[in-house]
Amino acid sequence: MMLEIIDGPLSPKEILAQWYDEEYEANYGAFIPFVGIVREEDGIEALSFDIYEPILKNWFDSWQEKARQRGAKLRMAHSKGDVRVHESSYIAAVLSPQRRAALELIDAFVEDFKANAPIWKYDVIQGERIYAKKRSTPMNGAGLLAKKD
Amino acid sequence: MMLEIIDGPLSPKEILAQWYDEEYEANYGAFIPFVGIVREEDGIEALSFDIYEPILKNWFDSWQEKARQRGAKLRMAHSKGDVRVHESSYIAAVLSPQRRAALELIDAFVEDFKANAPIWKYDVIQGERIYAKKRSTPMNGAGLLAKKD
Amino acid sequence: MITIEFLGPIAQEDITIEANSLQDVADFLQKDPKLSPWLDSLAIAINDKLTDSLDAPLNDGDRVSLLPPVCGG
Amino acid sequence: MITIEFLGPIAQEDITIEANSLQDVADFLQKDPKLSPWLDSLAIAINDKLTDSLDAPLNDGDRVSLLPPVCGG
Repeated sequence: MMLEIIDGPLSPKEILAQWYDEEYEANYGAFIPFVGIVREEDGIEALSFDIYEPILKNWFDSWQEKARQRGAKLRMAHSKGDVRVHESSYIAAVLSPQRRAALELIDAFVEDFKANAPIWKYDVIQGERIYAKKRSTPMNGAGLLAKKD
Repeated sequence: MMLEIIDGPLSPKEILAQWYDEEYEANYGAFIPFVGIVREEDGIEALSFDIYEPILKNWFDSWQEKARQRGAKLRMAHSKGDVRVHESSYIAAVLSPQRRAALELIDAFVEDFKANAPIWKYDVIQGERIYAKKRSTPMNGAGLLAKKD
Repeated sequence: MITIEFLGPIAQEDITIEANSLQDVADFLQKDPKLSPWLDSLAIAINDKLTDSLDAPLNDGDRVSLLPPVCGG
Repeated sequence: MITIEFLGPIAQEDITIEANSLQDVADFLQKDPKLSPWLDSLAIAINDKLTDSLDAPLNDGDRVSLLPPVCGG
């Protein structure tokens, strides 16, 4: 599976090792993982995530196709549920024959992930789960139902 | 040591695991390694590298300072000597509180590395070590001694 | 009948209504004071496919999903 | 006396010459048919510090390093 949804925190060392083992003989010249780690800030104990998997899968598949057209490949793992500070909730990676394509793809993929992957984040503070509204972004095309005739 | 020179191929899984262990509690939100893997192409058996370490160290230190000014940190490992196809010769990584700075730094760092790190590459073909002249780039300021008065 | 599904942080059970297009869904939700403040920021999917047209036709049994602002990672 | 050091793929032993500036080193190397084709593409360091000025003064015991085109990674 190129897209993995995991209950609770990720295990970055195991995931990076597994991806490397599975890909290193495929003649990609560049392997760029992005590892997201929950920062300790604003008094949070953890972050918590909801994911809507059917649309996440469609979103990921369309990116995989973009990567494929450049001879590259994407992998991604994301947590659902709670992830404590200093644990990892998100790992994405690009594999590409060429350095330049790899650097461009990881940047574009991670930015579009933040803007359009159907994942909702909550701060966990004193056991309470609070939607991180201020840090959230309306997806592309949002606001359709607010339009008047 | 944030800059490691290693005889022969790197061990990416061990290096990534070690860096992760050493950094994950430092409250960086993003960890982006770039892993370079020797591609099988043009009949090469291996690549081989010469490194001039004093100037590499100066170059790396100046980048570390640029990263520090953005609250970020760089790490790098590179092989000297021979590295066979499908083995890794180069790993760089950025650690940063913020995603955007991390993505920008890894791109700029890796590109400047290719252009200005004092490392020379040779193709190893049938045991012979051939300078990869066509793929090499004159460093910033090159050509000084060709100038006439 | 179509089903309206509220994803992520919108604390709201599914609603089933008669609707022939997304415009009908919009008209319905704009009347609900608890839901109307969300509408500006919601993306819309029909049967798990995102759409950007209010004229999208709806058929009996369709599922309309409302996706509030996201923040993965 | 200063030492000229040839790094990477230039197959050439160190050379020791009298020179008061990089210009003297340039004049010397431009006369060597084996080395002159490299000059267009060489970066120059004095005592491991890269320099971009031919007027850089040289002192007795200095080491001038010549760095051909690079390709790490």
